[in-house]
Amino acid sequence: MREALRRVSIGYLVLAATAVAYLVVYTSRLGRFPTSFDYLSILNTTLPLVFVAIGQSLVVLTGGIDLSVGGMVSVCVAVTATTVSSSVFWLVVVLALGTACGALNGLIVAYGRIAPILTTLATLSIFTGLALRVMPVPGGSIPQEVRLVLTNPATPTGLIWLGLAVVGWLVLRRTRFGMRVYAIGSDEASARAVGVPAAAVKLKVYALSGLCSALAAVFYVSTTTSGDANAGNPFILTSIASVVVGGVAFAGGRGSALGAVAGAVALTLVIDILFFSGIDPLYQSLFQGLFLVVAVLLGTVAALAARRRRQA
Amino acid sequence: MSTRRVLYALGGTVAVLLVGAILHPGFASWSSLRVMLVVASFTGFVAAGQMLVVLVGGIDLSIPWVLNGAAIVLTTSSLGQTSRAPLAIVLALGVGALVGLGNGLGVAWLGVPAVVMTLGMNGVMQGLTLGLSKGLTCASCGSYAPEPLRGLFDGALPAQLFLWAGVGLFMTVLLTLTTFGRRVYAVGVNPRAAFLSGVGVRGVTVALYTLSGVFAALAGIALVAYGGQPSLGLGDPYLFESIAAVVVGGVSILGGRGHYLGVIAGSLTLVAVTTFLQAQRVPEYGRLMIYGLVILAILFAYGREKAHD
Amino acid sequence: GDAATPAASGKKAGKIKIALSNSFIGNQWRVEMENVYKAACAMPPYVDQVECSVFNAGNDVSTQSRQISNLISQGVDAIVINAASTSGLNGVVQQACDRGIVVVSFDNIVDNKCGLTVNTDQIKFGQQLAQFIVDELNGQGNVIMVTGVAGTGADNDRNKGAKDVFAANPGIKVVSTYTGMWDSATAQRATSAQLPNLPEIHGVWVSGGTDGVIKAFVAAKRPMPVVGGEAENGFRKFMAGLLTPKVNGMSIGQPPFLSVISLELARAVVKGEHPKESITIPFPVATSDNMVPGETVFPDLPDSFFADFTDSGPNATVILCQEAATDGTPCPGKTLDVNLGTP
Amino acid sequence: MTETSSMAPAQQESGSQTLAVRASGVDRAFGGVQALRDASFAARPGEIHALAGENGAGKSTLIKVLCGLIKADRGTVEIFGTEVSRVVEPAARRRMGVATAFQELSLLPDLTVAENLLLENPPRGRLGLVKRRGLGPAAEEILGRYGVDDIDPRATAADLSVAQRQVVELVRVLAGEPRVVILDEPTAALADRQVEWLAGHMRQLRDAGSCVIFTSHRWREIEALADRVTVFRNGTHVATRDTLSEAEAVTLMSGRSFAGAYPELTTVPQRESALRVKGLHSGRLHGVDLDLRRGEILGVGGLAGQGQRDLFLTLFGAQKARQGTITLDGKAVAIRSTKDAIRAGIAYVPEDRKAEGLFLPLSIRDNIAAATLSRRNTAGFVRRGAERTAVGSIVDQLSIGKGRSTNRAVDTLSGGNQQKVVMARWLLTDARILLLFDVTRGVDAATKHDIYELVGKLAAQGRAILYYSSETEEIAHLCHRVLVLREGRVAAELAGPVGDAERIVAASIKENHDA
Ligand SMILES: Nc1ncnc2c1ncn2[C@@H]1O[C@H](COP(=O)(O)OP(=O)(O)OP(=O)(O)O)[C@@H](O)[C@H]1O
Ligand SMILES: Nc1ncnc2c1ncn2[C@@H]1O[C@H](COP(=O)(O)OP(=O)(O)OP(=O)(O)O)[C@@H](O)[C@H]1O
Ligand SMILES: [Mg+2]
Ligand SMILES: [Mg+2]
Repeated sequence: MREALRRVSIGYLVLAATAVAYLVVYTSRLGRFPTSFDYLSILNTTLPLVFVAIGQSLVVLTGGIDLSVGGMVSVCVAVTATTVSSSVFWLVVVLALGTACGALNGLIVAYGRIAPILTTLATLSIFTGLALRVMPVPGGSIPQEVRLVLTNPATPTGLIWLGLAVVGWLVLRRTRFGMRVYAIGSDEASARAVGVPAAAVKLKVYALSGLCSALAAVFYVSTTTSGDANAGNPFILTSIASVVVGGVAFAGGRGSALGAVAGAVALTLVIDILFFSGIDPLYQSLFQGLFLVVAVLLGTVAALAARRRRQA
Repeated sequence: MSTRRVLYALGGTVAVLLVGAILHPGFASWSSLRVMLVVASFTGFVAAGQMLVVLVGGIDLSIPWVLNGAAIVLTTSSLGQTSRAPLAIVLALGVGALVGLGNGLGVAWLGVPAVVMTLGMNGVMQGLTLGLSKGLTCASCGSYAPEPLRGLFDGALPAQLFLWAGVGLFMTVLLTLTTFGRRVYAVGVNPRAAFLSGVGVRGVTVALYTLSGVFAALAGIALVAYGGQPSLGLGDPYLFESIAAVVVGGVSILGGRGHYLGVIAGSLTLVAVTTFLQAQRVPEYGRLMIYGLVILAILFAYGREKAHD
Repeated sequence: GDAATPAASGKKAGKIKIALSNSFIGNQWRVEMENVYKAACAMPPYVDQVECSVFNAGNDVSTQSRQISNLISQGVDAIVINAASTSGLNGVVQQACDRGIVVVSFDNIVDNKCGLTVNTDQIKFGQQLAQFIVDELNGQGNVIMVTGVAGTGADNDRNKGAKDVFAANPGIKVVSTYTGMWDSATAQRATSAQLPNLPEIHGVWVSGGTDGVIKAFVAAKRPMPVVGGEAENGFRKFMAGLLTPKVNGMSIGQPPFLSVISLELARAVVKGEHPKESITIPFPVATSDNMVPGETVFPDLPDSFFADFTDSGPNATVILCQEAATDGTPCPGKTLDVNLGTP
Repeated sequence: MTETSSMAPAQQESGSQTLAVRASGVDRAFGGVQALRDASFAARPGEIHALAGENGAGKSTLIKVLCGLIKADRGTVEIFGTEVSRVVEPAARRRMGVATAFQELSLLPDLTVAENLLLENPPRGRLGLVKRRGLGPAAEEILGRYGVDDIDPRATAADLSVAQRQVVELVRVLAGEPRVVILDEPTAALADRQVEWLAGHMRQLRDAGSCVIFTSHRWREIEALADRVTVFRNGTHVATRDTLSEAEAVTLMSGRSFAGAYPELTTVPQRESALRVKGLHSGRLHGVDLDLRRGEILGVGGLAGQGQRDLFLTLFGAQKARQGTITLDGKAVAIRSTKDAIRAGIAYVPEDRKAEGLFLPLSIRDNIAAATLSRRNTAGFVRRGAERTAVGSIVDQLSIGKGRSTNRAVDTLSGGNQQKVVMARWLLTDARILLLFDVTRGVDAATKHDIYELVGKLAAQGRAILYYSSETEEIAHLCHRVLVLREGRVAAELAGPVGDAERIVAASIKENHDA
């Protein structure tokens, strides 16, 4: 676990480094420190990615991957934006819908024995189609009250939700379910052999990922105030990037959702850093690509160094 | 074991074509089939590279912009002149190889997970392509792909199909008859054991990623030849499609198992499904959903992992 | 917390600050749109009055809203937006409006009513092209529709306009509808694959990727139908007879210079020279009979190039040179006149 | 309990007191391999029941069926009289009191020892949440209860030695105080001292009324421990006895009679040195010198984890040396990769054949040819004819797979045959120096004997062999000379054949009795 702690701390390190870089470029550009406006808007725009990244990290911890988060977010965004203005009760339906989509993935992966990347590649297409069916044109809305509670642009209500997400993870980590997630990711066959009900746990993990996507969708609609059937697409790769930057091992079993949260925030800050450093927009993706590789490389090097130190 | 999966993949293609022919007469006619084969060949090229890296448990997410970059290099360096075509082709393939090499080195030597390395590389290539070309696919030129290249698609039996057959032959020979092929499967099945048997695991990995870059570039060249000129975003459709073709073709995503023949079948199946759904005038949302369901059905038919027991 | 709103603290007496926030740069149209924007900024009167900046967001709503937030922090006077999602930026745009920043969106516009828009009538786009096809075919014939990216407003509107027209003409049979994703290569592949299964086609309606559709017909050696499509230079080369066969068609484009008009609108509103009103501009329309090399078609530019980067004719909204679109460099010795029409 | 019978136990004991475990008529196939056919087995509470049989006899498969890891194709399984055949879920069996230590260990590599031990029953705090701070102390307490004090509960399982992992695995199983304990080759990776430790706990459980089932290929362990023995052959029950002599057992297991454990050491090493190592530092090695002569079998003894593995891996180029020189046939060489080593004529046969040796889904031929591909390479192509000939002859020589096609996937072979496949790969290299690392681990008596003879033959051919085994007895009998490693250094050198394993053990622990 100390090994895991060390790996996780890479995500925090990257976050710290990007935060410092952000402060430096911001102040050197504008001649003052960021204001509460900046912090709030960072917080609110990151929230959807934070939730998707938490869900993605759970799946990656079991050694899987969830490409369908894009589709699940899209469906849930479509449903949220079209229904919630009529009754807030629909929020519950949205969360249930996301969970159900995730559970479908889980069923196929755990009981259908189809590799996660393939399952979710197929369901991505299905969920995206569903989103288009629900919402052929962008639009919809969300009640102002919901917005004020979830992502208030004037007060940091977002912190409460972020805090709840963190606490949720810490609690989960301290359940037997949480331990089993790591066990499966570490070695599924062995985990089964020592009595971990692997299929049931995976089902739950994918369902949780769906729930996280639904939460992300709700926050997305809340920040943007309306919906779009293609809203989820960018989350596929950004959530994977967050998880990776956050130090979760792709093979599973190592890392933490908190790392992924740190990774998500760091990725958001990178956008701001590139913005304020005045990089030619044509080259922007170059730097984002480099950031990804370098961040992970640092993680690998640090892990290697840790291993060396321990063996010596 | 994996030869059986190739048969399943071929069976899947035949089944899709049969269903199509029954519901939509003329769907499986030669003229229709020929076009589908041509369209599938692009996926087939890209999937060749994707398959190679999947065989060693990797994945290549850099395909879209490697393809696009190579396509742009082809037109900007050939300027449409036949005499410069060979040089341009070499340059375009060289770009693919170089990026693939970068991916391979990152994965094999630096230990960066394949997903990250290639995802990052995709961004790097996108930035470089846009930045260096200033977004113009062919800097202030109206030139087309050189004439010989455009001829790839002429005739009743287009040369492109022979090119694809050539790729198929190359892949099959490479993987089944050469010592390199043996090493690939060994690395894919058990890298530690391969290393302890004196297989240069890193070298093999680097070579495979390099080849994947080359195949992406080849697809870029073919697409430019097909459309005459490149456009930005040319490669975007081929990322998920190449992965889908590989698995529908019966290659195990866990590595070590699969043959290119299956991937050919997989590419054709995907194109046939899309074509069929569009011919049936299924709306876009329905098309996406059915496409996903078909892939799932195929996976259930022969893409399942071994039971844990 | 800083008491002063960022917008107020950022305001200076001299130049006004106008930023372009573009959702992504992955296609030719966006490149041209940015280029003409940059060119305009380098030409009088903008070069003296406006401090321009350009940002791209990788087609990701949250990236774009981060950038707009940062622009708010920077204290710009106006933001010109081509949005990653018509709905996705409503929240942050509201925040900009609340701080007195002028927001002008174009092409993929922002829903939020507090911002201004410069746009074209997409329903009319679909109608006009469809009507052209109907007229050329004398209301009789088989037509295919090649649509754009599903789930976007523009695609929906264009299709709706076209469908209405086709439906009103019982002699017209829409025999196939499929997506070309507004991409020539995709449109070409999809059309190639469909053609063997289709009867003779008399008319083609294309939302985007027109040259690809035509190339597919050529490759299949099918008789060339009447084509109503976008403003790709490749399409126009066919229309002008620069490529064979000569195509009878109508080309309407979403003009890249929308960005320049938006720039002008933003400038004029900030300066108080123009009321805070959205504007709709007419589409530049070209038909096979009025092709002029160097003006509506460019033999030396790529097929994927959008040939409507400049308006033409006596009532032109704005006239730009080729370098502006290809390199983003200013047109030689010229003050840029943008005609916003009479409010 | 005196009756002896070769009747199927299920019939034999029906109606008697409740059985702890009973399987009858069990079939189970893997692909084309029929691992169990009409197999029966029964064990009572309060006994230690050994399950014996050659490699591939179906012992592990039966155990997996018993503990609910895999499904039987046919047949019934009862636990304390309750039919459980339908529920295939180890967790469900655990709740019935069945705990199993598997042959291929089932520790979770990324979890700590503490987490591994307490995964299914962690200490809870308020709200029923796991007390993560309590994990370490709780695990320490459990390990302490079993007298294990050399394993840090906070260490990650992947960082433990094989023996340590085995111990943790065993503690995990024992600590649940299960009513049925199944141990599949628990001693394969244990040193003698640890075997004693395990035996004590097995007896304790038995005396407390639990049913203890175990498998082993070491007859003396079965003899010492088991109250009853069941013999399997070819997936079927052959006999269950209270007492059984080794000779009888071997006859029952292999269907042929078979005598003598270790072949005589008839060869004499040559004079020339094949491999000389000076001041080698690597991993846990802190300055090892050795001189291996041609035709010599040099044993490497010592307690587990004294750097033996580091020595072998470093000599084979799979691990970097910090310091030291290696001389081959009098010439100093630098071995930086496994490729270098192979080119220099060194071969390494690993202990863990599944993880380090085999390409399970690939054919026997591909597996055997893997290290010599470049020898049959023309312009990049495999010379398939030559390959078939070369593989064919070595397969015949080692009698692998009973003459069936070499196109069969290796995972259809029994463990012993799989081990021979790995040996065959290295014999094809014509290596002059063979590094044999615990190659008889988990290999049945007959195959072991084959391997001993093979080792002798190889030495007679003039090859130099460095030999490590977790069974000290083997080293004592097979080797011309034995180096005893302690704390990364050569602590003693004994002339062989040592004969008495106790001498090696004594040299291993001299001066430092709790090492
Ligand atoms: N997962 C599997 N897939 C294919 N074949 C298998 C599998 N597991 C076991 N077998 C085969 O079933 C037969 C019985 O194997 P099992 O492991 O039960 O033997 P065993 O008696 O435990 O042998 P050992 O003493 O070597 O452990 C062997 O031929 C083996 O190769
Ligand atoms: N498996 C373990 N064995 C022994 N001690 C442990 C173990 N896990 C945690 N501890 C100790 O308990 C304390 C609390 O650990 P903590 O709850 O932070 O675990 P963690 O691994 O960081 O969880 P997370 O993955 O959620 O970040 C630490 O000081 C650590 O030393
Ligand atoms: Mg922690
Ligand atoms: Mg066994």
